Amino acid sequence: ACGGGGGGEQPAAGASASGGASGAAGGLIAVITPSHDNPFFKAEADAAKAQAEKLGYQTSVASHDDDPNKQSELIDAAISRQAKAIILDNAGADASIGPVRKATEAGVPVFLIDREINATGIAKAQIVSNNSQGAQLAAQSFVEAMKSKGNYVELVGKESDTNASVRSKGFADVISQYPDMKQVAKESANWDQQEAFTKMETIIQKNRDIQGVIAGNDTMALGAVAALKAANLLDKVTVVGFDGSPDAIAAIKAGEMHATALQPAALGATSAVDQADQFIKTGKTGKEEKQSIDCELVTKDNADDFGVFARK
Amino acid sequence: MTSTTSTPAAETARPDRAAATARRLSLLNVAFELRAFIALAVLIVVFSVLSDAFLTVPNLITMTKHVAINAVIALGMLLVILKGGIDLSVGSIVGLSGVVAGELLGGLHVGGVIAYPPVWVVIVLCVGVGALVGVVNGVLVTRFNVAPFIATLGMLYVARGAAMLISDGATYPNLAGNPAFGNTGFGLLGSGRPLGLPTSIWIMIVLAVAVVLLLAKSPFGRWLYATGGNERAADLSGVPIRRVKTIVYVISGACAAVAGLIIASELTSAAPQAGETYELNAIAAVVIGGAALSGGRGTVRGTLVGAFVIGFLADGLVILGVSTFWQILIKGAVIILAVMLDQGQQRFKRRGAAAAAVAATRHHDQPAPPPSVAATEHHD
Amino acid sequence: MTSTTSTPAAETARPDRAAATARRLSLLNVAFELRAFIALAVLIVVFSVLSDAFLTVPNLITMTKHVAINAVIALGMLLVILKGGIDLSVGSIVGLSGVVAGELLGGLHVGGVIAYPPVWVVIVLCVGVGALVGVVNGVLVTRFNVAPFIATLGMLYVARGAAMLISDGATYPNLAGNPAFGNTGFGLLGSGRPLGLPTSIWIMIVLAVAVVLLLAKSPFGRWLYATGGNERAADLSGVPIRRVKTIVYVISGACAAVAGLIIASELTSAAPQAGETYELNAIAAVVIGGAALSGGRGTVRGTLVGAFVIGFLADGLVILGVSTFWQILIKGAVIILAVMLDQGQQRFKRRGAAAAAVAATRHHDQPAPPPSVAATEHHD
Amino acid sequence: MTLRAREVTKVYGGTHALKGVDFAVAPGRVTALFGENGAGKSTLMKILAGIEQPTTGHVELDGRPVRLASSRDAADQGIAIIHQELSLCPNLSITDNLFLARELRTPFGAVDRGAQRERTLAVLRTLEEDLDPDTPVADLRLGQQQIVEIARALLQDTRVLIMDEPTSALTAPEVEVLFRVIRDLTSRGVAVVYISHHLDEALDIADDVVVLRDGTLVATAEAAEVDLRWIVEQMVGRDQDTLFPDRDSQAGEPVLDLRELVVTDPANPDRLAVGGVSLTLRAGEIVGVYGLMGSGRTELLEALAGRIPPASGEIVLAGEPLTRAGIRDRIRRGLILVPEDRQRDGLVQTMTVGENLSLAGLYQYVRRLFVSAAREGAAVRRVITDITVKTSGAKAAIGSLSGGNQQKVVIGKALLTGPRVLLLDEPSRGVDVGAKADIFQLMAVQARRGLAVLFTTSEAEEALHIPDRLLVLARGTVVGEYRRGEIDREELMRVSDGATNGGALR
Ligand SMILES: Nc1ncnc2c1ncn2[C@@H]1O[C@H](COP(=O)(O)OP(=O)(O)OP(=O)(O)O)[C@@H](O)[C@H]1O
Ligand SMILES: Nc1ncnc2c1ncn2[C@@H]1O[C@H](COP(=O)(O)OP(=O)(O)OP(=O)(O)O)[C@@H](O)[C@H]1O
Ligand SMILES: O[C@@H]1[C@H](O)[C@H](O)CO[C@H]1O
Ligand SMILES: [Mg+2]
Ligand SMILES: [Mg+2]
Repeated sequence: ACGGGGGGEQPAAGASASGGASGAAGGLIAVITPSHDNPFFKAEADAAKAQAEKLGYQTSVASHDDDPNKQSELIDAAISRQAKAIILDNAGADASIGPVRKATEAGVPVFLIDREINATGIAKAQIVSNNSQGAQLAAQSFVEAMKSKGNYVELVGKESDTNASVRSKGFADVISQYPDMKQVAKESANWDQQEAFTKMETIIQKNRDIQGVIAGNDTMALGAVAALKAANLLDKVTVVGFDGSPDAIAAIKAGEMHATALQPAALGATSAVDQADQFIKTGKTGKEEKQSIDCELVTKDNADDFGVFARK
Repeated sequence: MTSTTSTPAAETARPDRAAATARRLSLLNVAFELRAFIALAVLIVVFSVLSDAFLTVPNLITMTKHVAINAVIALGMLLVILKGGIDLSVGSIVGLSGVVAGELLGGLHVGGVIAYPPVWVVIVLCVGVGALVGVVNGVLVTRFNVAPFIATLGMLYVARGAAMLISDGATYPNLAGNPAFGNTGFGLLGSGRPLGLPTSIWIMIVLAVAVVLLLAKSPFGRWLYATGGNERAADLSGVPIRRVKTIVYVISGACAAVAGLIIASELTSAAPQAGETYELNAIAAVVIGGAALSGGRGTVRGTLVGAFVIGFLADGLVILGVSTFWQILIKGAVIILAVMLDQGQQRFKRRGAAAAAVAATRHHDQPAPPPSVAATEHHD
Repeated sequence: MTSTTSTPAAETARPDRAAATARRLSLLNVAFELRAFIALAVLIVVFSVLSDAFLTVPNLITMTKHVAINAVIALGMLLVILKGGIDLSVGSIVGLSGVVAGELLGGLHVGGVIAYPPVWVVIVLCVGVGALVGVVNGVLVTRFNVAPFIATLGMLYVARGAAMLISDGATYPNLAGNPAFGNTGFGLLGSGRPLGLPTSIWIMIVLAVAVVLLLAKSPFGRWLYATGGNERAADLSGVPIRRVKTIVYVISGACAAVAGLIIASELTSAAPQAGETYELNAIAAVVIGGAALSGGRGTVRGTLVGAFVIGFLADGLVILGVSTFWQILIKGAVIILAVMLDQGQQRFKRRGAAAAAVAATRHHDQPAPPPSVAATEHHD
Repeated sequence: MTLRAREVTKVYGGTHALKGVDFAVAPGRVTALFGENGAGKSTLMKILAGIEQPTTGHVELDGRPVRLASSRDAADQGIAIIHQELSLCPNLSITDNLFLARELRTPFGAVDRGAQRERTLAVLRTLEEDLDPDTPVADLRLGQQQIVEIARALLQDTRVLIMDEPTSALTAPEVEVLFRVIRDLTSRGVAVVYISHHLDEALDIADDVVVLRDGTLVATAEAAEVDLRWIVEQMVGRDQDTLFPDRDSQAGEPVLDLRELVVTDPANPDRLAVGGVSLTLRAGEIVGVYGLMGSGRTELLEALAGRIPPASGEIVLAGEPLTRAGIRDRIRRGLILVPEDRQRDGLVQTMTVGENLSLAGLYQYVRRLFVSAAREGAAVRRVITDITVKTSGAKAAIGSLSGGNQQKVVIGKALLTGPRVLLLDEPSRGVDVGAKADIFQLMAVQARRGLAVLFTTSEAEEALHIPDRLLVLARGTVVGEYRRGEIDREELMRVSDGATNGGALR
């Protein structure tokens, strides 16, 4: 499960894509996601790419680094290349509406994964984890592990991503029912591990009397784990994350994290490609636009059942 | 490095030497811009060969549209660099300008009532905000003698923080306006296509022409080149150098604000973190276009070519399906190579000229060479 | 920045009067040179008043640990800035260094076999990679005459691209090593606490002492100040300026790599995009610490204080629960204010000196200026 | 109109550039202003031209006090100045420079290039200079640039024209043209102030004479009533003969040999700065190199020091070839240069007196990787007393010293490397009388200790009195070589003109 395996992969991808627009294959599918430093997005992109190639498409994989303008340019490029479809994990629920519409109007269907946009009827599909349900699962497990009481910290994701607020709300919906659960700090760490680490270290200084940390995603949860470990607090603190990344699952197995809500990223991406294929061939996806996939709770008890963002 | 105040060395440098250096440079100016053109031509040829999708009119238009955003910022940056400064705050101004547009289009709460300013007012105010950041930059540089790098670095954070605070970190979702409020039309800036070309391209063209006129025709243009070429001389000649310096930051801020408006309009939404690191792209365009970071040298033409090189490179690599990672690396390499090429050229030229000069002594008709020179003939 | 600006007042003013003036001036001088200290003290007092959690030993240690990362980069940056350059590539080197560590700890595929280098080898190699980027920067600047800003801007992209390519954009999740492979212990760099202080603080201290020695005691230090103060004069005095310039980039690259290792070790994971925009923090620390971007002026003490100002500010605002957005804005304002203070100081000094000199003239036993007729006897 | 400075004092940092000076110019007359380097001539002129503000005192125009806050203000009052240091923008054309900040405009507000060009042509014609107005100033040689400076002043509608060393780079015919122009101006009532170190030339054109010494106005007279000798006496304040120490040449073994050294002008590779110079320098000998501006002295010395690579030729130090060695190597082997421009090439302004002094010889004090503060301090203190640097101590900021003492520091730095050959490029430039004498004394002392000294000078008196042997350089070649006393002033002028050797180089 070491991350460095793919070093030689890129040139191959470049070569496969540059083989002329009208290869024997069924055309180009563009996969655009946020930066791959979060394994979630990498898994998503890898799954989409694999599935598309399996179905005979060329692929191009690119990352918009959460810059809406760069996303817009990547979409322009896909349109220029007369892509058959775009699989998109977008750079902002509002900022992505325009570009998605632009692609659609240019005849390139867009299939959204992971994050929704604040508009319907433009994208062909919005396949999103049930973030609210997942958050509630995670929060429930969090509360149980903390025996319904104690001080906890919440690390929130990037403001521009609706998932951040949806999850935060999901956490609150559950936790607020327990009067002895007290939130002592709520900080944004922008989905980022290093930022979560530094912020957590500082929060600990403000208040060492912490029994729980609940984070909007696993990268931040792992940052918190590193900080808690350094402060020798980890064995007293329950950490819960979101995503179900392999790293988080490893941490759960090692007893460093309590739980995470696994989003079946691979499933979402694969299904988006399938629907794109369907649409290309028939003009219909055969599905509703908004589709939600339920998350699964991963704890020490069932950790062995899960692989890379999917049940084994 | 790019401090406004010249270093003691530069100040005391004898004009004759400085002059000769500048002469060498002006000779090379042509070759210079030519090289940026060549780089661009090479890019276009390579990409055209590798992909059918590249050299199509729609794609060229699309790419130019992408170029336009950087070009608009770079034109402002060019002015700042011509005077020997640098403006790191432009990226943040891009974000701030969009946010202000978002806020204004969402309506102003004035004493219980909500007023919806028309789009043109919004645009003017946004550009004004960019200009205002420029004023602060200018004042810091001219009145408080803060080095441009530091002043604009500080403003990079201040303007970004302001954008975040105004928007509370959130994206303004809908800048389309509302017919009922009479504030529709903002989207046209991004999606309009007067005469078949996207508005942003027109903006780039108009701005480029304006800057060309400013530099070539107006007294201000002379003053700016003079200030960048020899600030002390300009000052002694009565050029209002403080005003010149302030104005370039104001224009740069305004240009960045325009770029922010274009982006917001294209996306019909405005994110406060838009424009991060755009300052680097703009600086790169100006420098690839042959401008000197030390000031006094640079052209609109070169800057535009520089922006095209960067933009076409990025888009071309995407079209070829080259991975984002290679794109980053290649971009860095191209920036370095472009500037290295220039240095190589100069060195080559110098060496050639030196050889020629030595050769010339030999063939020069020297009437009665004095004793100690007689042996000059040996040299080849 | 030992006595960079002249205090010429003392020269011509009469001893009694002058002494008093000079003493007053030099007292103020100290106060001003301590301005970064004062800024830090103000921060500490304000935060201590506002939060009980601030002024506790564990919190000070934690904050210092956070400061250490920036301080380590800033110490390298200080050297580059002392020579009058700038290094924009350090942030990317942070990422690259972590990635290389991740790759090496994951094992090297050597002809079908996987070799696991021990941690010390990994560390040496990572620092070597940072130094190598520095060598490239240095060569570009010294051999190809590429402006430092551009050379290191290019390398910012190249190094980041390389980090992305090596890691394929992914994070290395587990740098803990494996006892079976004999490559454990990497985490100690981040989580170890020799003598009760985190390793990174020790690294900062050792590095700071080393740089102090380098600057104050070694010929290299003198060469560096000379090169930054007046490159031409240094050259003519036999200072190997090219070597000096190259070495500072190498040290800067190595320092950034160390910072990258600390971060990776703390997280026991390495992300290729780690360190983005860290160059700006490092530059800010150096400049707040009183260094001049034009070179020749700056101290280790100042740089450390600058790093503490930035770090304590950031952490203190988090402890107070100030929003991220205000944090950004305040940071920019603090950078600008700190440097403005510096300018104010210098202006003040100059004014003071002139005033003292005039006072001295007035009371000097000077022959009345001769009327404009031929009269020459006054002077001896 | 009359322009008058009243009780003007100017203080720079700790330097008193002017001490209560009264000075007036009269319409229709040329006032020549004399004074040694640093006497305060330029400072006084800058105050009259609004560039500097007096620390105390004021400026009067037609009897009324005025505040000239900028050069702009002064220009509006009809006061124009030609600066001693060229102040042109190399990246702009002649026309652009002439009209900088006073552009002619079309009705639309654009720069009226046509009109500017015409007027440029006209003024260049007056100055009998055949130049294309669109040429970038960078492409002009020094003298031509100076003409552009003059033209710029002429273009303004001036009542007072201040010329601070307008002719330092001009040829004799160009000076004649300038004098004609000046006469024409005065005949129309313009007041002219003329400053030049070519004393006879200045006396030639002057109606009135004013002498400054040490920031004080020491004499005024009608030009017709005074002679050169009087002027020099007023300037120097003592008999100039004491400037030059008496000495006997004690030339020993040859130490430095150069053969056929050819150096291209680093700033302009199309031109040879040194066109094949051969020379032998002996221990204990002082050799002077005299030449006009641009004769290639600096390039010769810089090539010797390793600053610029020679195009061809050979340099041998004590029997060993040196041609390929770097500066550092040459210093260690005993050859070092005291550069012409001490601010630009000699001093590190951000360092102390002591640090500057020890910089070039630092390697001698290194013990186990570190510089031994004790050894360094001892050496620095020794040299400060040795060469009488007036300073509060080794820790003083270099900027706190007077120009002459700064120059001594640069020389002291060179001496601390223990050289066998000392090269000095115009060591007396910009230093006051006392320091000048000290410096020549110092050179003599070092030569007596066996050092070979090669120095350049632009001043005929120095060239005639100081060196044991004098080389005259013109356009990069040696046009004459003389022992002391073998040549007089007139002959020197004639030879150094270079006209005699017909312009070997372009
Ligand atoms: N900007 C300045 N800062 C500090 N000192 C200055 C400055 N300008 C002039 N001085 C000092 O003032 C004194 C007078 O200088 P000034 O330039 O007026 O002399 P000058 O008579 O024109 O000499 P020269 O013949 O060399 O041109 C000198 O000691 C000089 O060092
Ligand atoms: N005729 C000329 N054509 C081109 N450049 C010239 C000409 N005359 C002088 N220069 C420039 O001006 C400089 C001359 O300056 P300066 O006279 O101070 O020193 P120099 O030529 O090095 O020799 P010297 O010290 O003998 O005067 C030269 O280096 C050269 O760059
Ligand atoms: O759903 C994704 C993942 O949770 C990721 O960790 C951060 O971005 C969100 O949009
Ligand atoms: Mg003068
Ligand atoms: Mg010279």
